[in-house]
Amino acid sequence: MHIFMTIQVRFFASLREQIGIADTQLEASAALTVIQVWQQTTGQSTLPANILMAVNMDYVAAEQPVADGDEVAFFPPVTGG
Amino acid sequence: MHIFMTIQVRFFASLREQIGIADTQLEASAALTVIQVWQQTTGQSTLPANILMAVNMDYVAAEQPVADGDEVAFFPPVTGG
Amino acid sequence: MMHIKILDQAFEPYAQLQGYQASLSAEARGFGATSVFVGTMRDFNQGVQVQRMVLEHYPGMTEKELSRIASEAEQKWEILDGLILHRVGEITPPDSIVLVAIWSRHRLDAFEACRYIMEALKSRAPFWKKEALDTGERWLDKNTAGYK
Amino acid sequence: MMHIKILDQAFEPYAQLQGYQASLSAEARGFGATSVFVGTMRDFNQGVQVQRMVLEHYPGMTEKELSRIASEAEQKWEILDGLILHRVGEITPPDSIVLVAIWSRHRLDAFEACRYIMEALKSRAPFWKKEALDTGERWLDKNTAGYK
Repeated sequence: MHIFMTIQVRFFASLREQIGIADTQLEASAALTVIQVWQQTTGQSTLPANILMAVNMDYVAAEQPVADGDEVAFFPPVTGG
Repeated sequence: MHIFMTIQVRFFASLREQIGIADTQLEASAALTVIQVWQQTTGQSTLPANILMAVNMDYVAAEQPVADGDEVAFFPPVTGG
Repeated sequence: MMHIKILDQAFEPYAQLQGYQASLSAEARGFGATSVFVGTMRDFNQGVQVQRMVLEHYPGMTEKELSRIASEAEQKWEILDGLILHRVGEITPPDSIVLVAIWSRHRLDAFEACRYIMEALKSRAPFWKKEALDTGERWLDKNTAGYK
Repeated sequence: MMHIKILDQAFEPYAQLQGYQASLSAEARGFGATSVFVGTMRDFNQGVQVQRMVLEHYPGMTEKELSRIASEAEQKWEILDGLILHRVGEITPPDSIVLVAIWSRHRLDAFEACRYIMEALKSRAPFWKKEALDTGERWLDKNTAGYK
């Protein structure tokens, strides 16, 4: 069976500067979780401590599966207010 | 020995209306406590439940002694704010 | 440093805040957090329509007790400046009754001091409300608790 | 019913409050208690002088997360209306960064909902601050806790 997905991936703030990417698209031929999106986009096997993750603008855990068309975001602890 | 004191006595809000006195002076020839000021001013032997008392604009208990020139006030629970 | 004022005329709370903040000392201008509470007269209370009310107070003791409450707050929290305003006399809805504002460096101090002052004011500052209803007048008998 | 707005221009918090309160619905005009928090940019943070900062956010998620926080507050407390404003972009001291205001019938709801929203905003809403110092730039790494 051939699964084909396009995932929009976004990085914010200090993480965006460290990774050197603001937005990118990831194409995948198998089911993925958020941490796998991280690994395939950044080439890094582990997530930084305290990193936050969202799928379609809802906070999720690293093991959350993603679906075709999803927007996945990675960012450092928030500092608004 | 002859002690002679003049005490200013004040009543506020619903208590002022019930007692029918706003301000009065009490002259005394012996040491007094706040509850004795109440008794001599109102003719009532007991204090109403929840009544508040102040001497010189500081909250006090009923057994607090008063001195010549003091201002003693009686009032119901406060309802400001 | 807190400013306490008893007012016998209506006041617009947000205009007061803007004006007061503009007059803060150089040191107080280091604030990062402001917590404000405004109490407003409602035309409905405890199930009935209220036309107006008279706010009686004990002149002299009101200011003394509010200063004591302000000092307690300044001992408990780091406060740069504060403003306490309270109406007296005849009041109609929707007049503002009370305003408490605290300027601090950090939000924990501002939030807690503002609430502390409001709760202490409600239970200790000598003010009394007499409401005018369709059916006559009534003194409010006590304030409700503000902490759970 | 709460109004949430992300602003890329400076705002005067007390003028905003005055204007917003004037526009409240007939039902919301039954408020007796208003609790307000204003967060302001200081020119000094963590021991050093700060010239200005850039507030980055995640457009879309910011509004979504703030709406979720507002709904949580509306489930926990009785709220008549609320206003949440937050600056983004380049900011200089002493600009206002954030405003949260809650209108309720009673003060417990107003106080607790306002503080809840501020704490949740600080820990969950996707905003990030990058400060410009004399010596260069730095990202703030985390917000401090607001409850003891």
